[in-house]
Amino acid sequence: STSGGSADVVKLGFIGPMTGDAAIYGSSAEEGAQLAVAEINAAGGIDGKNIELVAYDSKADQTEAINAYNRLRDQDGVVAVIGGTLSGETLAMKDIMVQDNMPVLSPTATAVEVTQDAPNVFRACFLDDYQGQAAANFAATTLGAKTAALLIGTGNPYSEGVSEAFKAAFTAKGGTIAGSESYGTADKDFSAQLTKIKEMNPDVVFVPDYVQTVGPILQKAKEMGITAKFVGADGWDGVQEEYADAAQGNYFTNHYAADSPSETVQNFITAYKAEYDKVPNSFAALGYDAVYAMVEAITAAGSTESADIITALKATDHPGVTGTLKFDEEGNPKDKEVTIIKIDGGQLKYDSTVVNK
Amino acid sequence: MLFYKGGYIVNLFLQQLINGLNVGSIYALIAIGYTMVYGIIKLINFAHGEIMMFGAYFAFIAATSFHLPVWAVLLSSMIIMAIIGVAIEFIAYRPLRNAPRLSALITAIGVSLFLQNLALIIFKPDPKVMPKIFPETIYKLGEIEISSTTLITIGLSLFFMVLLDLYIRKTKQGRAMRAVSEDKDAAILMGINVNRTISLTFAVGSALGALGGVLYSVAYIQVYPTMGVMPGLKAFIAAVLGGIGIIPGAMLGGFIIGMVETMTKAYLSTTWADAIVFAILIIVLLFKPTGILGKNTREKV
Amino acid sequence: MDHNKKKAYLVNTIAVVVLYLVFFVLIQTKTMNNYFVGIAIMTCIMIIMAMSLNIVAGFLGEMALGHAGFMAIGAYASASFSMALIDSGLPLPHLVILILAMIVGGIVAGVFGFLIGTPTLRLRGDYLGIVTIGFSEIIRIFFINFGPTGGAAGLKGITRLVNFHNVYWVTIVIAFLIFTLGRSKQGRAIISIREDEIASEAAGIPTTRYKVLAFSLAAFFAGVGGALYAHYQSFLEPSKFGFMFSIEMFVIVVLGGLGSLTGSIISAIVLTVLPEMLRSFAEYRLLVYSLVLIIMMIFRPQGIFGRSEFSLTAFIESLIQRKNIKNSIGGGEAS
Amino acid sequence: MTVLSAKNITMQFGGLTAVDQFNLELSANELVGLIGPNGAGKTTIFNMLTGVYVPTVGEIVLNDQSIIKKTPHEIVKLGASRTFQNIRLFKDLTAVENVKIAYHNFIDYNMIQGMFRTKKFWDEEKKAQEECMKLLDIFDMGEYADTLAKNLPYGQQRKLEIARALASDPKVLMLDEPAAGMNPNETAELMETIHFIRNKFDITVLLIEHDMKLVMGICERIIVVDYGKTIAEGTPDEIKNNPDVIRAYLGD
Amino acid sequence: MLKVKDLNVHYGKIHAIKGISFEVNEGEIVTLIGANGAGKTTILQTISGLLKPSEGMISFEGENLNKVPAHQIPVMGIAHVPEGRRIFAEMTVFENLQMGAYIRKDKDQIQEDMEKIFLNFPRLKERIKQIAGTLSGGEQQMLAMGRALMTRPKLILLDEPSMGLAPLLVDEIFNMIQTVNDAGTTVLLVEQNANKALHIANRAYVLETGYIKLSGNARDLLVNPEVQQAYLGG
Ligand SMILES: Nc1ncnc2c1ncn2[C@@H]1O[C@H](COP(=O)(O)OP(=O)(O)OP(=O)(O)O)[C@@H](O)[C@H]1O
Ligand SMILES: Nc1ncnc2c1ncn2[C@@H]1O[C@H](COP(=O)(O)OP(=O)(O)OP(=O)(O)O)[C@@H](O)[C@H]1O
Ligand SMILES: [Mg+2]
Ligand SMILES: [Mg+2]
Repeated sequence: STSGGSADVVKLGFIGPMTGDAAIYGSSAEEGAQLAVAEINAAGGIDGKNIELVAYDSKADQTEAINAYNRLRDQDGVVAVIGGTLSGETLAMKDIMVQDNMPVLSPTATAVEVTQDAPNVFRACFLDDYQGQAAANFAATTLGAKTAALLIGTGNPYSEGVSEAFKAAFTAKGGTIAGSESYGTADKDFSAQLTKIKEMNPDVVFVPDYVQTVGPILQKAKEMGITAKFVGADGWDGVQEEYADAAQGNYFTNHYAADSPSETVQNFITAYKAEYDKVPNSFAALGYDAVYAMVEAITAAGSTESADIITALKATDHPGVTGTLKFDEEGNPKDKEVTIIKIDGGQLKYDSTVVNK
Repeated sequence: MLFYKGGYIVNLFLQQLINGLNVGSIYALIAIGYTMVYGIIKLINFAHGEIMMFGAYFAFIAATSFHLPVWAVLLSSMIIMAIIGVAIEFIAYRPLRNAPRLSALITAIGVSLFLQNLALIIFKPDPKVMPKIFPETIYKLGEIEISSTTLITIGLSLFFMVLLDLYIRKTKQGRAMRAVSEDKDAAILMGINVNRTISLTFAVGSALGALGGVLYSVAYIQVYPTMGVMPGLKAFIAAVLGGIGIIPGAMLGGFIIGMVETMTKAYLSTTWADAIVFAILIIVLLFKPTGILGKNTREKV
Repeated sequence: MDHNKKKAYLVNTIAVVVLYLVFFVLIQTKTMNNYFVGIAIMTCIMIIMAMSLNIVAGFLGEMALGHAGFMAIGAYASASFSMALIDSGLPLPHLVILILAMIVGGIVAGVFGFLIGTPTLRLRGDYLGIVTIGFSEIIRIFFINFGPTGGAAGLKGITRLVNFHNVYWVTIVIAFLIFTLGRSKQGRAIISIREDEIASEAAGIPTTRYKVLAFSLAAFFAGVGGALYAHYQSFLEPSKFGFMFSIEMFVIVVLGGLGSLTGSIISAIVLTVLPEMLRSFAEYRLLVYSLVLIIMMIFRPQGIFGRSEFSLTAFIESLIQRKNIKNSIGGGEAS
Repeated sequence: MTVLSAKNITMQFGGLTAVDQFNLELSANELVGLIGPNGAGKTTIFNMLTGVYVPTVGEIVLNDQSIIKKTPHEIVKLGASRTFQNIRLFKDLTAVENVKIAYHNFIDYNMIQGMFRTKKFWDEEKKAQEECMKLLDIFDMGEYADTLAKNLPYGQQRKLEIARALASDPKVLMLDEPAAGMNPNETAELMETIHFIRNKFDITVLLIEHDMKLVMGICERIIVVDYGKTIAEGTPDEIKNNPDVIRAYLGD
Repeated sequence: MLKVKDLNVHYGKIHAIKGISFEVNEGEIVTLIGANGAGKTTILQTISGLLKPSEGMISFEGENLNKVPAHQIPVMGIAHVPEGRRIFAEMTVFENLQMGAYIRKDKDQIQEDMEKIFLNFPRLKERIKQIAGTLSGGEQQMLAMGRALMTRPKLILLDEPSMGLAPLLVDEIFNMIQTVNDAGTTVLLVEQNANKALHIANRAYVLETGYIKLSGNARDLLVNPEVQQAYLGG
């Protein structure tokens, strides 16, 4: 396919929602990605060539995503794409991406099908079921929970996917699902559901969703005096900032621990705070890692030809913020560790590590 | 045991009832803004949800950056949004006063999109967490718990609704609003300043929208650029359900939508809650084609 | 067919063919890359959606804010159909599958239009508007919760059958049919309801029947549009068919001029291409887009063409005439 | 022969009885006037006769068929059509289109034939155009055929409404204040036209009018209503001198 | 009292009033007659500020009306009974009359005036609680008159007040106009019913498509052959 841009820049594409309801996911991932690009350029780019990240808004809309992708390919001549950010938009673009054999590394699209039958499509995040399983194991084993309630965002494949896996793994461990409640994507009022959950009185409540939904849920739960432990997934990253009190003492599965001694992690957090004046969430971290991994592959390939980059991506072994990024044959991260984080006093504290086998 | 079970079911129901009242009162406040503007210029002011959103942002700024007391937070947000509401009418709707109705509707959609994306650029997409501006206590009535925020939300909403209703029915300006809403030229012939009356309507409607926005963001603790979309749509539905253009209708509609929503989530299905709300709306309209309080005035031929 | 009409048909046919040839050459020579072809395909689909919505919004004069719902039904129905058909292994050419899928999508959507329209069309104006929003939201929520079509995660693996060539001709055919509908006895009956429903009844028009007819026809063509969309995107997500999408179509129709099909076409082109042109504005894109919308409405409240149609023949004639005038003036000077 | 009859029709709006056990019998080819004070219930009677309102009680028979609970368009098909007190034209359509819409039932092609422009479509449309133009010509409105209804002078609008009502080929034509807003000259012309169409189309005409010159000038029989009830009936001369009518309606 | 000078009014490109001058003196009844579309309504609407003149001046009691915002004109003492009545259809009869008194602050006299109006139009009193939109045409016309009188005008503009009224009521309306005038209100009357109008008017202007064609003493015009031919039906 097209080889990239003018002689002295290598263009990478980025696609994610930056307006509308899902704007926060796309912009966070883009911020992480732009940070990585800036760092790489400051360190000399790819063999002296600067990288440029051309980012387009998908509005979380499949048509927009396809148009954005076509434009990246035909107008901007990007050599590889970081994206899409959401599963839906990524699936919408997937067929064309496969046809083009475009090197694609999605930072955050968790749906199983994203990488299936797509040798050129990779992802940096773990799959929904992977996390759900880890969270269930943690709840059943470490927390010793016998009953769990689920609160699921319907219409949100991420929340549904993780919950599904949690349910299966938790029952497999001998636990009981006391009940599951759900809410729609735009819902802000959770009192009805939480009132019911309170009456179920479970040991843990599993709420796999993003901070802006989880925060109010935790807040409301606290107000209502629900005492069960809440457990969540990587979408919780950032919850310690604005919802410290409400989230106090709860747990979630994540890609990394902010208090990890790892230099990569600490550098990322410091740099991100310096640049954007806020703490990074998991989208930012994954966007950041995705760019590094992609650039590493391009550098390793020594070429901007799609086939070469893809071959190089297959051999990636990148020690990133979110753990070591290696891909299996599908293009999914291999043996990624799941870190359990506890929220404590407004801080994210490393609790334990789970590896699903 | 059986008795206990019964009491528990009743308590759960009462708790849900309060939840419903809480949402409902906010929908009602926002719905009033829709209905007032509709009543007077027959425009579905799509930007009303965004007025509410900006109201919440101003309250957020007033509370976090200026540390104003509660009453000042509410008042400043209401006043600023009243001014902005009037400005929107002046810039975007007034030029279209005599244009086909649907053109003004499109402009309203444009204004809504504009404000939403303006907020996105100014405030960024990250939700801000609204501080608890009301003193927080939890009251217990037996097994039922009500937070002071809920009580204040319901109380404030009701207070302003009653105030508004009196204003419209008992004052001269209120009657002028009704006259303008029916026939602008005839209103002029009665000596009514139509432009001022319309501006006043936007001011009042927007201020109530802002209040709704603040209460909403306090109840659901977040402020973000798209926060007006869903409550805006729900409040619009509420206004139609009650009979659009009729203020008590908007209040009634707001409470009904809030209640139905909460109760379907509680007892029927959370995934289908919105669908059920819409289904109820449709069924009601099929039997009362102009809303619950709407007068079924057939055109005289 | 009188002489003028014959001439108009001929001129328009020539224009349509010439336009196609231009695209054909541009695409074949790769002057127009896939990005532009993609936009052109989406534009055609939006033209179909806008024209079909115009049957209800423009001809019938009702505020229909749930067109995305019918599109969703057409898209899902046709996709399920084509997937099953391809799975069955019948060796049908792609074009035949696409045509069958469009018919299925159209008919299923049309039936729903009929079922929804029959009880609701006694409502008027804004009340009808909100009920159409309601139905389309219910449809969307249904697809979110409906497992067999993939639920919220979407329906994957639809064969891509749509390309510029077939979508162009389908658009032309639909444009022709809706245009001729508007200028037939049935179209006149529908339009008379818009003008004055009571007078229409009094003139002997069975208004209820024609309202339902208009509604079902609009739904039918929306279903065809949905089918094209499904077989272009090859993936369907319920979230696509939300309230805002319906609004977007409605905006196109009003901006083009209620009741003007050529207006719908121009407006669909502008409003599909404009956001793409604005892509480099990044986060300011929608801000600019909304401003354009407001300004266009303020300066042209009746829409681009109002209720009238752009006439190619008249346009050409006026061009020729202007030339003649110029010529005669020129001639005058010379003599 | 009776074409249209109403027996004891009553219309109540809430507590108000607008029409109270009203009876009517129209024979073929009659020209009858319906007069009475404002608010007497004349328009309401028309509304019941044409299916806009369903009488609270009573029976209406048109051409030997009960039309109670029939919709207005069904009644049109059965042979009764009307004009409105406040003109209700299709304002944004041309004069000839206005007429063609009412000619609807005589145009014979289905939607598919129309959309695909079959020969049948062209033939039928040609016929419709010719017939509707003929009607307009009767009213001397041929030159206005392609003028939008809203741009027509007021008097022409009133005439167009009558032409439209005639396009559905009625047996009974009901005119609600056809001369309202016309000046004496226009009114005089209208009187002739009404006479002419009654004879030409061989129809029954029932008209409401406050212009006594017109009513007394062309009606063969006059019915006077007040408070929803018939208070007098007879020839123009009888009505003119009826003391009840003078007191309630005509004044001296 | 009212002076109109060189008035020109346009609707977009349509030149509806093409340089008209006339005046109404205090205590007079002046009538404008003319065919449909002559511009009678347009003139009245321009006087009451609903339309803006493109040229020319209107002054009332020496004050230039061009500069007065439309809603102030009733305050100055001009009331307008518009063509097509334009009552507030969704309000009751009572509320309509109340709206008429919008600019007034003298509560007691408002009540008194209302009683006076009921005396003239007993039908209105019967229907005091009825929603105005459901009144019959004639009843609506009475209401529109009553509503305008509630402003206690010095000058009342009447646009075809007899349109659609029963003969008896037409007489009543004209009597009423006379009564109103006798009570000191100046009247500018627009009528199709030229015959009746000329009978009660002091002076008249005959309009033809935007121009004043004839003017003069009402009695003279009644016998003017040209007027008789065109407006009085021969
Ligand atoms: N829809 C309605 N609701 C309530 N009252 C009504 C309605 N329609 C008519 N009326 C009342 O019924 C009575 C008869 O009205 P109608 O319009 O039939 O009078 P009319 O004889 O045609 O008078 P006009 O000559 O003034 O037109 C009136 O008093 C009117 O107020
Ligand atoms: N809103 C409008 N837009 C465009 N033209 C108008 C408008 N109103 C009136 N006209 C035109 O202005 C001219 C004068 O109209 P106007 O209504 O003043 O006449 P009129 O003398 O009151 O007639 P009528 O006896 O029918 O009430 C007419 O030619 C009319 O077509
Ligand atoms: Mg009548
Ligand atoms: Mg007039």
